[in-house]
Amino acid sequence: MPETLSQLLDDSVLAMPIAAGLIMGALTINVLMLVWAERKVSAWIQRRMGPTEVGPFGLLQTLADMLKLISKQLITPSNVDKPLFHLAPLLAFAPVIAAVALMPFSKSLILVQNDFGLLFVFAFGGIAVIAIFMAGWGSNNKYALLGAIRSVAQSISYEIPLILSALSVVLVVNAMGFTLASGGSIVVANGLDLSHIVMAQDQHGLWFVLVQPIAAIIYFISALAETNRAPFDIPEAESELVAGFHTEYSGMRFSMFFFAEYTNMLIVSMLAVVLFFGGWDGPVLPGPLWFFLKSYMVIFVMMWVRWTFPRLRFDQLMTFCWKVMIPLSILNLLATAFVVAVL
Amino acid sequence: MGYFGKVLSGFGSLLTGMRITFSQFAKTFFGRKNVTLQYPKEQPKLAPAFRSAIKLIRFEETGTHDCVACKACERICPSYCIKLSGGKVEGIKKKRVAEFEMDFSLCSLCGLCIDACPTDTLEYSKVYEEAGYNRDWRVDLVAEFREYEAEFVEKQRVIEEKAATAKKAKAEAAKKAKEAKKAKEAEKAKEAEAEAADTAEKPDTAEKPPALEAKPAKADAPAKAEVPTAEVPTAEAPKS
Amino acid sequence: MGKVDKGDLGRFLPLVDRSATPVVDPRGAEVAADPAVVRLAILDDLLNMGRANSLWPLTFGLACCAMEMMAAGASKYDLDRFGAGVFRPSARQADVMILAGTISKKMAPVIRQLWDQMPGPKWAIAMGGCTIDGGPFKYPNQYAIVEGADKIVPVDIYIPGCPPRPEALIAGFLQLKEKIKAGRKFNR
Amino acid sequence: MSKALLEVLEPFTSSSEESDYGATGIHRRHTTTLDNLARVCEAFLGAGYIFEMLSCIDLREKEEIMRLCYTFNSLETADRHLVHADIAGGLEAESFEAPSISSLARGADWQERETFEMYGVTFVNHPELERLLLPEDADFFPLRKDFGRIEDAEAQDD
Amino acid sequence: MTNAVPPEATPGGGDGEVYSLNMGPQHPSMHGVLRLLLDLKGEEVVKAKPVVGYSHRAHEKMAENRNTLQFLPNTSRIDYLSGMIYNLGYCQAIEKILGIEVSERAVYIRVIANELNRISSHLLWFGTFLLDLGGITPFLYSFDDREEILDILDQVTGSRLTYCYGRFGGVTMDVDEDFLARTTAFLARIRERLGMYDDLVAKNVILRERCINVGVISTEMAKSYGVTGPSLRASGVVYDVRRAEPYGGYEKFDFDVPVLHEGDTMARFHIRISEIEESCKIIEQAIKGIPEGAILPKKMPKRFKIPEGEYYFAVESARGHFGMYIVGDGTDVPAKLKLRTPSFSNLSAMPEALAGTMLADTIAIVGSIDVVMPEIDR
Repeated sequence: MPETLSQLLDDSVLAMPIAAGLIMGALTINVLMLVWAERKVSAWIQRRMGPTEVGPFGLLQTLADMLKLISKQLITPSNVDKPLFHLAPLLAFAPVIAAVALMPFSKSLILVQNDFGLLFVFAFGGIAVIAIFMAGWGSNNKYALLGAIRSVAQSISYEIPLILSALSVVLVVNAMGFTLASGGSIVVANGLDLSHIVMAQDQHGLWFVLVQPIAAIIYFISALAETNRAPFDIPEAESELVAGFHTEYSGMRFSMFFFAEYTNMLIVSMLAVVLFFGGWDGPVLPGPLWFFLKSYMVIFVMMWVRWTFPRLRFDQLMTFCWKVMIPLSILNLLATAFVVAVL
Repeated sequence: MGYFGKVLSGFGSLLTGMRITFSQFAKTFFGRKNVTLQYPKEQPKLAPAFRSAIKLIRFEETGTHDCVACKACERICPSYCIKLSGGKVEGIKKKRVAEFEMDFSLCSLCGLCIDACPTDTLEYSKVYEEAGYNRDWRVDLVAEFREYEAEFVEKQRVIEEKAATAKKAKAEAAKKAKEAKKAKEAEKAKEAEAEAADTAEKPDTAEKPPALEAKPAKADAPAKAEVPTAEVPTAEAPKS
Repeated sequence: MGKVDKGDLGRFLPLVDRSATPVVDPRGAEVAADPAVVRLAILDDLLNMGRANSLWPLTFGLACCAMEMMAAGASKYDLDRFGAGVFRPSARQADVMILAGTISKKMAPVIRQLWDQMPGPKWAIAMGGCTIDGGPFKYPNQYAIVEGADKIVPVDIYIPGCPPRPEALIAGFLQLKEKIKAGRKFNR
Repeated sequence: MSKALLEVLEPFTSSSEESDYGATGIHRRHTTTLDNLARVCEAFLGAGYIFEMLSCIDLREKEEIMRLCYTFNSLETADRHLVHADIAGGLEAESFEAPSISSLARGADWQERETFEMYGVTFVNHPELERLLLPEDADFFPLRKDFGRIEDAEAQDD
Repeated sequence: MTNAVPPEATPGGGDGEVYSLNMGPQHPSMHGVLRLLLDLKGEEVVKAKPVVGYSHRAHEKMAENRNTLQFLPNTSRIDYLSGMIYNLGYCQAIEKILGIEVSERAVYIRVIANELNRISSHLLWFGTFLLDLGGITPFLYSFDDREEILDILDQVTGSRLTYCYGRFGGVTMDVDEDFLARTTAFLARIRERLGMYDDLVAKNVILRERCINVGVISTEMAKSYGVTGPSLRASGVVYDVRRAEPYGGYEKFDFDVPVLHEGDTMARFHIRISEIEESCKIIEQAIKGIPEGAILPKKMPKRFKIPEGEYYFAVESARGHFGMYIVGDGTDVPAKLKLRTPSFSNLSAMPEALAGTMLADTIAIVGSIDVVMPEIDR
């Protein structure tokens, strides 16, 4: 079994705090870059220039935003449900970090080696919904409440196609099995283990996006809905609900939601890379670099989709999920199961 | 098939949308060509007709403006943003404006004052990037002309005197010409009698009536009183 | 009569000598014209640097100047180059309130309420003649509009014009950045 | 101008005369009394005309009346009829009543609210006769001739 | 975001099911300062009550305090998106009343300027309509095209938005070859861009879902409320003031009035896009046929006295039938100037059109009506 980073640190007590610090640092830099990338990509798509004044190519723009948000006055509106209002940003922010710990950046570089990592990631994804609902309900603002109700309905209904499409990949992995480089023996692959999934693709040199194209598309679309992005950004629909569930949040609390949204986007694209685009395996470059490059490509596609499409209406969102996505993903799962059973 | 057809055609339309945005993205990112005018670095190319606050025109001949403080613009301005005062200047007949203040924060750039100005001395300035901490945007139009004012009055006085002397001279010339004409007529009259006297002896030389001497064309219309500059001899170039 | 056209874009020759007016920071810190007077701590400089470079305006157009504000945010005059392109709809996340357009008497309490809802260090830009002192709609006995935005909110930057060009709004933003950095010019 | 419309209109309008469209932009002008107003409006709407505009002229000084002006226009061929209805009442009369035609032409609903707010003409059985443009606490009628004149302000200044 | 609404201002509500939501005067898609008091049951709008007046600037009172010439700057600020149409419309009204002759060249220049202004207004509507539906990029593309029009008009009028280009009897500045060349180049560019917008937006399945049979305005309802302009033509009535009461030389150009019968948001969308095409056709004919000549009569009277009597003059603005009802009393100050603005009637049809729709549709429908607030509040 690949030694995890913690074994490298010979199980000293400091392992967990260091790992947490590493993740926080990496994520913060990632979010800074992602926000800058979003503004630059949107600028390039719209034939303009995006931030250029701050830092060499406007690279320090998000740093300036963060500095400003830190020093903003934290307003707590008067008749607000205080515990919910204050807890919501933290709850939105915390599970997101935990999910990153499970990601297999390379064969050996994995923070928490877990047999059913996939399940964990989906579980942490679910917590974010609670946070959004607390934020919406807590800030005693009709727009926020509407946004919260919408986000709960959307996240719950889009988790089903998400998980079903991931399941079809798990089925394929369990069927294929793979030989461990060292042991040489056929190991019963545990589809839920993220590193096993990537190893399966690595061994057979076959990315699952080719094996399961429909699952990949369904996964991508429901991932967009999970992270409240673009055609599905109904919870914080700018043109209808002013600013959706984070209408009443100012300063650092708002930036935590911002942080959570972009890290969610990162996790979902990392998972897509693990499930469909062969994790760390790539010809020349080292594992983690491939992993990040691929996830940034997925994030670019998410941004590209955001700046192209108008927003779906709420009931259309629901009908699209229940009438198109779920039947399609169930069909795909049955087809995979049938093919796997036959082989 | 209708169901899947609809889903597929819908998906197709999404893809065309993405193709278009990517082509725009490629034009900007790879083609290095965006539509942004980087304002602080590049100044915009303003049209000649661009309208900003009004200002007094500096004419070449006189080197200064030509406002006679007739308050036509103050009366016509719909937003009451022009306040000017001025009038007679000792030494010259022409009226001059002393104070011309215009509040640019009230001005709606309609241009009625420019049409109403009898001496066409107002025009739009080309100032477009004004921003400041202060609430007071009154613009003093006469500020740039103050130091030329004394010199202009001096030159104007000289011109008017010359014009006055020229008029006096012409008046005398006209008087002399009249006397000369009278004198000539008087001689002609005498010759006529003399001829009449000797024609009395030989009647055959038909008397040729003296060619009616063309009445000296009266000097052109008396110079218009109020704009003497029209007939001013070319003043030397103003040291602007 | 040929006219002498100096051709320079030039600046107004103001009746009131504006350069001498001290930059009065409504938040109490008397920042004299030359920045050397007040010695700000490094952290304050850094925070001001961050604030100056990420001014998020509130989406809040009143009338004609709002069209020029949208044009400033659009591709050709791209306000996002200065980090100010993120137009936040909710007052809680905005730093600058751009008052673009005529303020009617019915709108005044709403503007005051929005101003109070905005958090922390906040600034106001009065764009266009109507927000400076009534503009083309000011006449004696006018019953409908509030003549001047500083009757409602403490205004930091005044931009005259009817409507001012998007470049004037960008010039206003640059001037606001100078004010926030208290006139200190970092190596630009 | 369809002849049928004119016959229908005949009994309700006290006077109706031709007007040269080239100069005034109005084909025909009618005057009617307040209680015939509803029937005149029904006649026009019945003939396929639309209710175009309601305005009010403050003639309280000159002729002791407040004149309501309605225009109806046909969408197929340009045919604009101007209908006058006068409400008696001089400078000191404090209320002016007029029947509301918002039940017939829905477009009149807002125009009547605006006329009420600007001139003080209250429209009887109007669904919700409230202020439209002015702030809620405004208690003056701005477009009346005696309100907000420039000379009053200048009189106060100097 | 002013959701702290004084209780008495929100009608209904309180019986648990229906609650009232205040889409305040400051709202990203309320086109300036419109305020909608919505009674919602869940997401469905039970009753919508627009509250207007937040940008009431007393244009009509100012008209009674100024002489006819001094009212010129106000005209382009009533509806700043079709400022040129209003400004030149007011000039044409006074010329018709006083019988002032306008030279042929000035008529052609006015037609070109009007149609360019109409295209720029439709482009801005296209951008903000897409913004209301959540698509941000088309807003910036259409603004990019619109900037080109603003530069062309800026070259002749000197201002970008609130023009004061018209004078009684003509226009202030003449048009040169460069202006005509740039306009022709712009026509070619906008036609190619319309193709791109069609692919990017009109064929997009999400937009079609959001717009098809949403907010249907029937013909009777439109006629009863006095809705005019593209919204009326989308409900099946062929009424365009340029065709019904020809003014300012429009009878010289042949253009057809696009009409659709569905009356929903998608129909209004297609009507405006095809109107851009019609305006391009008019501009082309005008550029081809523009004669030489003066643009302003030599001698202008000092004061423009309006003779005794009542006059009505209508023009077709980008939003519909804009009528000026002028009552003259012999002096040069009009006794009464009523501005019959199209958005006023168009918006008055909203309470009936919005009842029973979803919250997201409310935004789409109000966006499709193309409302400009100062035009309503005057």
